[in-house]
Amino acid sequence: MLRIIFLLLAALLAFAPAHAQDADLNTLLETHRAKIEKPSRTTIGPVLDALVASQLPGVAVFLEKWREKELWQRKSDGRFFLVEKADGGKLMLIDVGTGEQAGLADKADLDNLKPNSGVRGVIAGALVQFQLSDPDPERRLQALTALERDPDASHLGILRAAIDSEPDPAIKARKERLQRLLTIQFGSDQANRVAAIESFAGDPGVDARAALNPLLATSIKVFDTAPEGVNVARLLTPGSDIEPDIAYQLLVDAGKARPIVPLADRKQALIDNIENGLVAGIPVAELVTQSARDRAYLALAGNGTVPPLVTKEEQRQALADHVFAEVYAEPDPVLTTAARETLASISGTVGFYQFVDLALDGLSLASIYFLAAIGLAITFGVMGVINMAHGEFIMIGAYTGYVVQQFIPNYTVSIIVALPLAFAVAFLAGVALERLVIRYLAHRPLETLLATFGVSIALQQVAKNIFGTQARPLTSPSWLDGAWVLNDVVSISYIRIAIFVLALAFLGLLLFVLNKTRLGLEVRAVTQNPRMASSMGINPDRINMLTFGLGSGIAGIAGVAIGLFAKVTSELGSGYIVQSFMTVVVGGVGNIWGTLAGAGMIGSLQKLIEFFNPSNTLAAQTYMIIFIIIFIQFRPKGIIALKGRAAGD
Amino acid sequence: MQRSLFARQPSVLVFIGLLALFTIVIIILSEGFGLGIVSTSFIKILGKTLCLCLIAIAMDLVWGYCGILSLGHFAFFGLGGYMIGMWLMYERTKDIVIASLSGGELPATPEEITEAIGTQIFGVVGGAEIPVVWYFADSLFAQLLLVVLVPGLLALVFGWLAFRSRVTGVYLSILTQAMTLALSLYLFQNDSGLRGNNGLSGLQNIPGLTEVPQSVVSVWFFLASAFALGLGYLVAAWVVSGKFGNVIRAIRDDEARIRFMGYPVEAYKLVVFTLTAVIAAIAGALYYPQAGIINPAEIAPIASIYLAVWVAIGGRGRLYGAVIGAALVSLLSSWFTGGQAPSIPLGFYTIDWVDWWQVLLGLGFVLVTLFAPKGIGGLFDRLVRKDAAS
Amino acid sequence: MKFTTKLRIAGAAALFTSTILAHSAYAADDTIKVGVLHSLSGTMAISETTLKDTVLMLIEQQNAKGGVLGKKLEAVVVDPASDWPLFAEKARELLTVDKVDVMFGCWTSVSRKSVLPVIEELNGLLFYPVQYEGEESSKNVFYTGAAPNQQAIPATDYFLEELGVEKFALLGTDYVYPRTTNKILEQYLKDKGIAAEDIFVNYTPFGHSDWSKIVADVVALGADGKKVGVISTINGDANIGFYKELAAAGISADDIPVVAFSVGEEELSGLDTTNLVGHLAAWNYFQSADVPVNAEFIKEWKAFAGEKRVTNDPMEATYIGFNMWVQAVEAAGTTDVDKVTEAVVGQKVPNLTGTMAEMLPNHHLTKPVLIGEIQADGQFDIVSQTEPVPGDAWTDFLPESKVLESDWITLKCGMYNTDTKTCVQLNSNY
Amino acid sequence: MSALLEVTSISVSFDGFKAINNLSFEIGGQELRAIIGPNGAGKTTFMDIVTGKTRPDEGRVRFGEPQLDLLRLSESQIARAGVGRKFQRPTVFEAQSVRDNLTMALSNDRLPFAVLRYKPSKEDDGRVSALAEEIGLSGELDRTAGELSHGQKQWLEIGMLLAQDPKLLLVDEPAAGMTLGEREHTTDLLRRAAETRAVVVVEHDMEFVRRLDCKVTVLHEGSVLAEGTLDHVTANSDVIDVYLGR
Repeated sequence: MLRIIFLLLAALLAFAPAHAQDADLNTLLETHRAKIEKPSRTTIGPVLDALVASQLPGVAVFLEKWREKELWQRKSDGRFFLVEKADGGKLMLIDVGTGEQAGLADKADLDNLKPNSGVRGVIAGALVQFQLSDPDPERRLQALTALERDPDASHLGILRAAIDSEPDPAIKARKERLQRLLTIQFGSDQANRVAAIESFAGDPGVDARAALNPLLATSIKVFDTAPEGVNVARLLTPGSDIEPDIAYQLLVDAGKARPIVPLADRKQALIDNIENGLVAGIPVAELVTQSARDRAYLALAGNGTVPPLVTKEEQRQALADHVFAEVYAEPDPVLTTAARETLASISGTVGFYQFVDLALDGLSLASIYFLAAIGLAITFGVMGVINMAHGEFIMIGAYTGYVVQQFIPNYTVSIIVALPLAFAVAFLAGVALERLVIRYLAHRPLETLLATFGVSIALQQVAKNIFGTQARPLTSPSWLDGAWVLNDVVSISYIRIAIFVLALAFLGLLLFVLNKTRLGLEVRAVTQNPRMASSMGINPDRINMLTFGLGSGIAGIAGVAIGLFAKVTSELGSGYIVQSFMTVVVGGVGNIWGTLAGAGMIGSLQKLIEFFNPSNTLAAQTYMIIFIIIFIQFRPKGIIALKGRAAGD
Repeated sequence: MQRSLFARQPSVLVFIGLLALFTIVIIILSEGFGLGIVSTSFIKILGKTLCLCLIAIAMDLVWGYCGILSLGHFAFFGLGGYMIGMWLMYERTKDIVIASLSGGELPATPEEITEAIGTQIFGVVGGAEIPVVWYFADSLFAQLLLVVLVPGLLALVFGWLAFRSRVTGVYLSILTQAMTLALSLYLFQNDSGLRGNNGLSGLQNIPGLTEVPQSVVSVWFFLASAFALGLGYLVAAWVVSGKFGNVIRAIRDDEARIRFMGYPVEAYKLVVFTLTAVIAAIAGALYYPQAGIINPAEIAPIASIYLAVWVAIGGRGRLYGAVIGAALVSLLSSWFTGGQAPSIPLGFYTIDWVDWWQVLLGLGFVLVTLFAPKGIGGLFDRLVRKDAAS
Repeated sequence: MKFTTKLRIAGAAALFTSTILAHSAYAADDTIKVGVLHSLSGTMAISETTLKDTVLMLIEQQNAKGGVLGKKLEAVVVDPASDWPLFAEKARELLTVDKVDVMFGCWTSVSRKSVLPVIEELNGLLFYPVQYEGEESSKNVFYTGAAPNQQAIPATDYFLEELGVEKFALLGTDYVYPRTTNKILEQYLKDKGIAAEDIFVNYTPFGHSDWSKIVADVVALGADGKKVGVISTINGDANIGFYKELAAAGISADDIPVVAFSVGEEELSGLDTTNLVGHLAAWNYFQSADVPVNAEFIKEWKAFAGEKRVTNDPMEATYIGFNMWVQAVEAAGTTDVDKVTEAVVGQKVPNLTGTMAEMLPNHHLTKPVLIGEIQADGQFDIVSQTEPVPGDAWTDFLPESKVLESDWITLKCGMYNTDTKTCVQLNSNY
Repeated sequence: MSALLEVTSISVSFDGFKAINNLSFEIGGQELRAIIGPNGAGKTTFMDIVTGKTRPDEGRVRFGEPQLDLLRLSESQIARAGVGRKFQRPTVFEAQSVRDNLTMALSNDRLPFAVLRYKPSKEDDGRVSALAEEIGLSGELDRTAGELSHGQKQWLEIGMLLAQDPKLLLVDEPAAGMTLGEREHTTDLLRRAAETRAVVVVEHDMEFVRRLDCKVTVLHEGSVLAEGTLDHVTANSDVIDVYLGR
């Protein structure tokens, strides 16, 4: 019925827009005032129907403003207005019906009406008919989005009517796709619907599955004989397809079998039948085991005071006497078959894309681990030094980014400034640490570990004292907002892509520095044989200092990257330190490719485990670490180990 | 040339004597004893500190003597706590449940009791079933055995894997750290059956002794901790003073050399690792009933790093060094977090110790490693030697 | 062995003992001592430091008004350092050494469970200001934060009725509050006719930062054509990564609304909210509540802590708890814990959202439930506000808790089984 | 007499570099043998293989009577079977006393639990004194090993090897860094040791080898180039080529 009205309305809109009406919108609103003041998704429908049906000129504008939380109400008389900013902090009232100015008012005299998002969704649904053929493409898109979110059978006709006149090809394609989706759900013609269903074969869109899946909704039903006249998905055998207990409960619910007396009821029955400290002649004190209680209950049942128990045999017989089947809610088998086949083809596509998405996630995580660990790998590999304060260098980088954003409000510029600055700050911090502490602990790697741990807790607390304990915002420029979307399954945020690119850049840069520059040559010389290197005129102290600064500087840059996609707190670094160690150790020490391999393995493996155990990320991390411990058994020197005697102990 | 342990390790007698004196003095001054000069909360702090000293001795044995920088001994400490905690919690709850069910009209069946215990213990964390790992929880004897067995077995298996593949030095440290992280992450899960993040709580209430005031219970545990520490010190001193001690120090100094002398280095490491894990577990089993709660955060890798730092500050390779380090750092932490340290106003800025003590602690670690590589124990040795010379 | 060494050790021991003696000897009578048991270092410092500041501000204000019972209030601040056993140790110290008359403190459930046995043994008094999972009632604790029926259940109702959500993703950090809340919600949703397969549950570790996979999983839930909503019990700064990923994935609140129980003004100040506009939070208080008493409170807070600071729900709970305690002490005319605990029940103080909070016999408050939509400026638009709801210590949506009742006035029991008509235990469960 | 150590066609390579190439070698029960060869000839790798530090890619290593397959044993098992090894750098345990160093080396049960229960017996004390006598460190027994001079450390190490009572002794450059007098002492020690066991000395120093006066094996590029008396091998033209360069 409603649908027909809407169709009529749509026709009216198409052929005779803007009927002149005598009634005033304000009057109409007045009659619905209570519901407009405190709207709810469940009660607003009739109000909207009335507004739309009134065909008054201001309705579309009113609905739009209402949805955008720009509707105001005068406290004194409850009248609704739109407003504009006026001089002196006052608001200029605008009449909703005529669009004319209606005097100034104080903000305190007005209430801003803010419908919740559920109501806004319903309003958007009501707006569809006004907007679907609006000259402004922005409005048309809004209407389509509203339709996609909450489609209604009544919309199908309006939508079909709005396709041909659509000038924009992209919007037209979207309208057509939506039309097919609505046809699947609300279409009346079997052939049309089947065609629409089949047109989505291999389409990974969530909306396509969302339209198809409801067709295949089933419920389990009980039949006395083989089911007829219903669309059966499959027959169920108790014991293999369905738990016997559940099946029996279905029978009980259908009134086809006697209910089983639950344990609690049996206990209550015993309590109710206590007489002089005896239950059916058994002293209460003896009822300390379940079997004793069962005996007492059976005795009571024998007297007929309580309902007898259902025996296993009786249950078995009841199950054997009935047929259980999964039945489609959709009666038409042609539709369900088409939907099932289309979904099967979709699930293949989706499976492939899910794998792609997982690979992207793994790659992204790997690049983050790589960035976090590579600085550590350099210092560890070249100097054999375990720097527990590495995480705090990451933190320093992130806070540098935050501080820069306090001075440079433009996010793009601030990131461009922050990256080299974070490198510089962390570089200096690293050099300071090397000069002041690590140099004096040469050849005592375990003690370096402890000293740098001391530095780590001191730095963390200092950061807390300076920046406070709250997380600080580090905001990415708006061009990094959002995600690269291939389809509804595969997408990855631009930030992650940027981090990936950054990681690649650093890989390239480091390879260049280590393999093509004088510094790299000297670093490699010091790594392989410090005594020989120093006899050749290389100053190992200088090299160590520079290497340590380089490693720390990269950690600083990693800090900016991590801060952009996660959070900036004083504990930011400590969350990555153990992971970074494992990346370095798994990959193999003293080798950039090794770190890359380690990060790649840990990142992708973690995602893989998460994939198999989606409801428990914590377990995934545990298994990951156990895997690493076992992996080290087989490759104690990591994936890519330095070979030969030099690598020996 | 057979000399007694005390002749070989003169510090043992001094240590045991001082410990006994300290224990007796504290007990006499305690609230539980009647004098009430030392508060129950301070007795508990002291008792816990003694347990920390015991695990520090284990750490010194494995790191200071055998050269294995394990960043995982708090995992064994925590496991010990969990094992005893299960019994404490189960029995306490059982008492409550039985008392509560006895008010019912029918006497409770064993199933009902078990079910009620399950709801009571796990209801808090969204469960009701008693997990399999609690199988022995109602037997004190079994759980005491598990205090030793579970951490011992974990150490044995982990150590066997790690030592067999010749993982040494910092690699081993990182691997032990990974083990600790894995264990704490595992326990953080609710599905671990040990109440996830909530851990086991109310452990200070000893089942069957609910009428005994905490002031007395705390003294008992203090005494037990002191006894365990004394015993642990004795065992450790015995282990390190003989040929075995020479061999493990040789392993620390030159692993390859001692291997070519025919010593199965891996077996020695395994023995030391497992032995110290067991000592750590016993320390934990005494610690957590005094702390009252154990949860996975206790096992987090950072705790084990702190342990290494205590030993480093106290002085590696000296058993009393470990004790000094653990006692000093943990008592200092306790003092600083207690809010009693006065703030220092500088006019333009007020130094609040709550904000700055960790900075101080961290820098303290750095200074000790830089300027006193042998720790406080090393300074101590120097003093003693000077005395001897004069 | 050298004699001098022994002397040195003995000297050190003596020095040590003397400090203990000095310490335990001091106790003043002219002030009322208020213990503040909030972590100032470690992971929880992020949230708890604010509450310490709140208590200090309230004490300062109260002292300016002349104190309580003619005595000045004196704050004893300790730092349990986010270390749960340390909470028990510090609580014992506060009660026995510093001899405080009341404590304000704890944030996480585990810290509360750590403290419970100590304050019950020593008959202390604690005001706990954070929303929690319920299933507890202690004689010595007043719970001024929300119980699940004052936050989670109304928010779920809002999802069901106002937003028409048909499929639920319950995302939480893996600890007791999300676990218990989700267990209650699962049962509640099933009672409301939501099928088990339409409830997706995921737990992540504390401080989790890699959310891409989970966000993708949530999006995929929409594949069977039902409207999906997320109920988030994600804790602390893990939220930041989650919301950033949500924003990046372009999930608008109109597609998949997210309602959070642990995200307030404080957490939002750590990120840019322009892409999160419209997502929801359920609390009993928002800074944006437009009532004079709140405006006054915000003004005082900014003057005390700094212009950039925001207020949040646990601060309001602290405010209510503090005022209730002051009123109760004045009503009882003493700081004696037994008398004060009796006097607190039934106290009414104005909350900051324009209604009154009343302490119930089960030591929980009546609180209105507010639902707010995130705005671009990091504040919340209040889209729904209920009448004050009485807090329920034991949820009615789990069979084993349904039969339990807490009433410290008439039943004098926090865990009373209405089936067997017995008090299960006088102490709380920890 | 069958050989004590029988190495049959072993090969090993590192990163494609053949350190040992199809090497076969034999030594009898009581024999002193010197192995010489230029740098990279595979001398150290050969010792690594025999002592179990390095696994060869192919080949067999048999030792003792009944024959043991050394390739199946770990380093410590090989050492316990009777192969002693002295490293190039003197490696004694500097933090421990000379007595402790020697006691550790005594051929007692080396498994952890036995060592834990170990109590020094009269016999062992006697052995330690005798060994100290032999290596000329009687007066230094209670000094810390780190305080000894370089030569003394070398002797202590040899003493420790003798204490192990090995059937085969592998000695890597024992004379490096020694004074003339010390060298003579060392030569005596080795020759005396070879009276009761097999001793293999790897040495650069021709003078020292000459003084040992024993059969010499020359290694080159991982295989045996020549074998015989020193005079015999130094007369060999291949050896001259290798040593003087081509």
